[in-house]
Amino acid sequence: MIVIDRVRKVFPLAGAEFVALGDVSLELADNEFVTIVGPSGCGKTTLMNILAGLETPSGGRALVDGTPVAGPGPERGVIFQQYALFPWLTVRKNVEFGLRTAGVPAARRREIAEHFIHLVGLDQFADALPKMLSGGMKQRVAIARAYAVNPSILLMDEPFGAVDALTRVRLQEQLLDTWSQERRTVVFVTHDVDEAVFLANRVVVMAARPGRIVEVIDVDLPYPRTEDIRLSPAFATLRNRVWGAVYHQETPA
Amino acid sequence: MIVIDRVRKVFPLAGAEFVALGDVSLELADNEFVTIVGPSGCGKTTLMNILAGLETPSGGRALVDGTPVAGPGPERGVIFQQYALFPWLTVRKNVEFGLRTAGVPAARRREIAEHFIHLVGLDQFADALPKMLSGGMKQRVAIARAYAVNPSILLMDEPFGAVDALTRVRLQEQLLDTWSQERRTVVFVTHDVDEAVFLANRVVVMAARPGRIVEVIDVDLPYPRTEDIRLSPAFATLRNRVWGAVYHQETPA
Amino acid sequence: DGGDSAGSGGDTIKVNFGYIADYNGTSLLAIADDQGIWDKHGVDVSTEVFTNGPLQITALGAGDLDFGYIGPGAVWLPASGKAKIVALNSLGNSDRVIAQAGITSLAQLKGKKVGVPEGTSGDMILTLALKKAGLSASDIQRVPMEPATIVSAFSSGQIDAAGIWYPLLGNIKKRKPDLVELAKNADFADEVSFPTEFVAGNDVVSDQKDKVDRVVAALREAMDWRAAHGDEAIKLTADMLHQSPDAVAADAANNQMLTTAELDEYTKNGTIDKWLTGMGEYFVGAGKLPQQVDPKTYYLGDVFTGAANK
Amino acid sequence: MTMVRQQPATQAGTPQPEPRRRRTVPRGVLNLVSVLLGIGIWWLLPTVGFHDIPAPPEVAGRAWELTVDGTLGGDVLASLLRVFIGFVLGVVAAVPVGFLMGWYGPIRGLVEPWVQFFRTIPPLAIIPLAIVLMGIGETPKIFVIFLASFLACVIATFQGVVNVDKTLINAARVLGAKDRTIFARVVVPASTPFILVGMRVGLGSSWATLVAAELIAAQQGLGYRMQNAQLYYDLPTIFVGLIAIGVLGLLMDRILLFAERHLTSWQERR
Amino acid sequence: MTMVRQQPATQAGTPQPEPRRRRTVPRGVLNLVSVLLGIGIWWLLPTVGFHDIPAPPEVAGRAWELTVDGTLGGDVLASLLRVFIGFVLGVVAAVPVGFLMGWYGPIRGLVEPWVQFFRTIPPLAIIPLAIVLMGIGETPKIFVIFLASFLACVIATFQGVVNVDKTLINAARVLGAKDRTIFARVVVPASTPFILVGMRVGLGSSWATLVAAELIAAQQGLGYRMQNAQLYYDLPTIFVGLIAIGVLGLLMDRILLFAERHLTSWQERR
Ligand SMILES: Nc1ncnc2c1ncn2[C@@H]1O[C@H](COP(=O)(O)OP(=O)(O)OP(=O)(O)O)[C@@H](O)[C@H]1O
Ligand SMILES: Nc1ncnc2c1ncn2[C@@H]1O[C@H](COP(=O)(O)OP(=O)(O)OP(=O)(O)O)[C@@H](O)[C@H]1O
Ligand SMILES: [Mg+2]
Ligand SMILES: [Mg+2]
Repeated sequence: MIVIDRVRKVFPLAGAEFVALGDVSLELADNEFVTIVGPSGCGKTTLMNILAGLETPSGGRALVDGTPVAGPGPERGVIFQQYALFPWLTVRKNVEFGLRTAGVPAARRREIAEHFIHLVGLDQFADALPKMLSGGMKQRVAIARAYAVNPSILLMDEPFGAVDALTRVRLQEQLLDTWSQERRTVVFVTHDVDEAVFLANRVVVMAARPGRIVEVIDVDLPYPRTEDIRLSPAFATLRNRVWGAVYHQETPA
Repeated sequence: MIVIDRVRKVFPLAGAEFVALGDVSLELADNEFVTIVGPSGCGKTTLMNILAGLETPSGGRALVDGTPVAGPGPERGVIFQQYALFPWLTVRKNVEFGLRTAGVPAARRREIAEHFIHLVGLDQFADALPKMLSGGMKQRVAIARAYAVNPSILLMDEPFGAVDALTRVRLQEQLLDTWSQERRTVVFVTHDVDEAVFLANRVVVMAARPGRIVEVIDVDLPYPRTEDIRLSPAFATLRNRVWGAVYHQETPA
Repeated sequence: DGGDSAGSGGDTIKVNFGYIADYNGTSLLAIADDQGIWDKHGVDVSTEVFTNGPLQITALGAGDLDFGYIGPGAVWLPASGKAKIVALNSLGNSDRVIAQAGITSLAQLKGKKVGVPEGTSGDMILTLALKKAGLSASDIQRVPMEPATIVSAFSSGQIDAAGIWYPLLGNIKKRKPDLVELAKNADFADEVSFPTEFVAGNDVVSDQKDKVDRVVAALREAMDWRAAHGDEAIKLTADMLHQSPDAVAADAANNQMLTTAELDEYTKNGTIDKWLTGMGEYFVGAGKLPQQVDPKTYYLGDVFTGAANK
Repeated sequence: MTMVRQQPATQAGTPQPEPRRRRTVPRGVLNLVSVLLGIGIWWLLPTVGFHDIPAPPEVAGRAWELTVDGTLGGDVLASLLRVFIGFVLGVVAAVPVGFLMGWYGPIRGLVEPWVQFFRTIPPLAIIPLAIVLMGIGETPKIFVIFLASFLACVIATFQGVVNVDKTLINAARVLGAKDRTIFARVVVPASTPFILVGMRVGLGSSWATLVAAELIAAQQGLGYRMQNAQLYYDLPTIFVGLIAIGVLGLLMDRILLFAERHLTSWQERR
Repeated sequence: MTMVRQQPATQAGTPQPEPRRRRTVPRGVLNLVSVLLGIGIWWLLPTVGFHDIPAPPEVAGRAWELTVDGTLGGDVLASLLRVFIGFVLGVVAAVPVGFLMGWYGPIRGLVEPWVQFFRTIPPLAIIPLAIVLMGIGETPKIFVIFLASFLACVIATFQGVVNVDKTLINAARVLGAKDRTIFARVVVPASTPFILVGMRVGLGSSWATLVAAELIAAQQGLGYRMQNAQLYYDLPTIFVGLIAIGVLGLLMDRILLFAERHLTSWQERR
């Protein structure tokens, strides 16, 4: 269980203070799949970083299973908005990185890495360096790397932003598959309202200036989510509700 | 007029050769708006780089107005897939960079920069450094920077990929607005099929392994493109045609 | 560590001996080694080459060397108690005050740029020469320089005069054959001599008398051999230094090698004390010694002459 | 052990962390502690067998004498001037040369062997040549110091230029920038961290070369004073010189760091 | 002027360019040209007034003599060994120390003043102290060289650590890496370019310090040979020494560069 309790985050900006997050509160049950949508700059990444333990709140606190987040840990996997691959390691070694720190023996490591590299469709590039990959391919390596350590909480910051629509659909389905098989908590940031609804138990809608949660929308569609569900009227209704919540805010700037 | 004449691009990969582009040919009339769609890793960025003069083809040639591309130039503006902001310059200075190299006087420079910073909704962050911006905000700075030099050819590599849906729509409309007023040639890579159809005169559909053009689809919808057009059956037809062209290829991997 | 592995009697004693790679500093060591003199006196000498005296004094103090060799410029170090002189070796005759052509007397050095390798015998002879000409140190522009630097500076006309010595002076002469020698060691024979000497560490002298005796005896024997075999001594030294015999011969020609007979005589009749006192005076004047020191406290004349019977 | 690094942040250039410093002791205090510790050890040395080493009070006394009679002030001024001029000239020359080497292959091919060659040559060996070429005034002294700082800095700058993110250079080029602009407005800022390494190392070398430089006919200066003192085995004066050089070097280094912090505030640093 | 840099590429880490080299002359040839040019200038020097400088044939002759009688070989071996050991020890010590300084604030606070202080102290001044502390064997010689390479390298490593992209460190931390792993598997590879600068500069300093190191009762070695030759103003031998040092330094630098190219092939370099 994740508890976000009146979390504030203030950055100094041009001499003044910029409130990136103003008293955000949210509770996530174990094994929930929550998506976060909101306009650019509303604090989504900041919130993810606080949950990951990479940033400390200026006020309030974030608790995971009752203990305050004090730093990052392998039980909370993170997919960064900008991939953060290790440029000196091949795709395979990147994916194996977390397994090595966890002390997984070499043979097993390789096996796991193969599996996830295949999952994201990069078999042919297993021994390529990041500099040889396209934008979308890099993003997929980052996904495989985070999946490989099998974290119980997965924090994903626009993970499918740079891949094409078909790959995206495939990745969505894979993610839901694994999630339903080995239950874990997923927090998933996206700009795509359809994606947000399609994946989530709940959609968290944020707004900017100050960064805050304006609405939390329950998605009571059944799993597994199929193409049929995507085309259903219930989906359309939810989709429109989320859209409305995001974009019929007073627009900033 | 841009002529891409049997352009090939081969990279060494794991001892063998990887054909990123295999004999791609295409002609773009002046003032055309062409969008490129295709699966991740099919060579879109590589093609853009060749047009920009940042990469040389392994075979064939790229001509702009009859002369082979020999290097980059300010008449061909580029928005990079990964932004490439100068981290030591503020948003304003980033936007002014191209104007300075063009020798625009300071006052005029500032005026132009203000205008484009406003256009992408970053007024409040004009004096912020890139490290203080969110992913979507950085992408918008890159857009403003490319617009500011007013290039006659604009090469945009997934320029709206990191911004939220509403901002995206606004940016699309702005882009079409300026394009119709001051005509220029635009080459625009996107993963979003809707976006590809909504913006383009022609949609170029690429496929991977080897990177190639599989279809070029004319979009004979009138400009200005409005929300009505987006909802029209003609749009839906085109959209489905593009989707089909992209995704009913034999899928790689 | 110092060679305190010494037994007495027939055991061989290990000795660490520092030297400088010129004829003065090397010849005796080369001879003793070649002629088996070390072995004869039951010492196993390993030689360590140094480029100057003060570093050897440091090493003596640290116990890394037992003996060393110093030139006249460093005599103030034993005088101030850092080491003991166990034997004199030669009298330097190679120092000169030189000037560019056109300068004909010491008095004309007034206001001129004069290169000085500070703390060396070149410095000494210049100081003495100036004193003789009635000039003070501030009457000239003293330009402190490394010895080798003086060669290039003088040759290229950057300085007007210098206190310098052979063999370096030989190199200058090749380029400036018309240079003038304004003063030489012999000019000050009755005031100051320029002896080179062998020194021993204070601890060695106080704790390992046997070692000192053997080494001094060996040096004496080598001195006698050197006196008797001038050319061969030069050849042996040249071999040890990997130098051409010509260069070493030129070096040797500018120095007066002392014999044991002379040294015993000079020790007895006080000549050596007089030399050392003269130098002490100079050093006091130059500010290196706070006050005059009695040579008896640092020159072990008894040990030197006493070793004759061993 | 308190970790400063704990203050974590986020992706390449997204939010900047508010420091989560659990730092209990400020840096300055630690520096002071460290210096005091060092003096303590020094004080102990003579008592544990290193009788040659003068104790701090003796050195302080000598420093006082030298200060009162004006020698130290003159020496400091003379040396500081030489090092400053030589160092600054070295840096100013190294940055463009390093850039040219990193940028234009032929220049690199022509210049690099010589830079590498001269780097390995001890300043002492250059002095006779410097005297022949430049006389015995200030020029050769400053030249030797210049060389030391230049050679350290040029390699660092070169490496910095080679390591500049190509993306940024491409971004500048598509915005119409030509080589000169790219140099001044992209390469120099982007390689500041490298240039700074070069400057810091070069500053050290400059001071370390001072003694050699002042072998060239110096009338005053800390290096000259130390050398002179060495002849006289005057260890307290040598220590005064060493400490003066150390302190001056440290001060200049702090100024460099201060300047750097302002020049590279755009970086996300730890 | 042909520009090697012309070979442009693309975004941070996307396609790697196939070089668009209009390079007509390969690097090696340019190096050779440059060296020949240098020798030519050297040959001219004695004829335009620098009569002191021995001409190349004279130096070559001396080099031949020294080679034949085995002196040069022995000297080269002795010096190479000293420099190699001192240099390697210096680098090996500098990398972890630089890391600790960059990573743990308190260590930085404690160590930095001393690193800076010792950097400014000329090796010549350290020698008496080294003799007192370590005698006159190989230890003090290697120590002086060690110090030179350590001090250059530690600053570079430190700066490298401070400049490592925070994103990568964060990525490692969320993958469960602790400080030790982060050091070995993120910080070291990421700061390789900086460490390399330190190593190259340190290598130069090591050789440049050799002459000073071999003041300490060396029986052979290039620095010793040069010093000795100075007593007789034997310039050909001095030049043989200088050139030998220069060439050895250059060779070691090439080896370094070669190693580096393999270690940092992951980088997009220009
Ligand atoms: N170091 C900083 N200094 C000042 N402002 C900052 C800093 N870091 C982040 N911000 C601000 O905090 C706000 C939230 O940033 P964040 O990255 O969380 O946005 P986001 O919701 O992830 O946006 P996007 O969808 O564009 O990625 C932004 O307005 C950003 O400018
Ligand atoms: N330096 C390189 N070495 C080997 N292969 C490379 C290199 N650079 C690019 N490639 C390959 O070329 C192909 C095309 O890359 P490109 O970046 O053009 O793809 P893209 O269409 O832009 O993909 P995306 O939509 O993911 O950005 C990819 O498969 C990539 O792996
Ligand atoms: Mg974000
Ligand atoms: Mg791409």
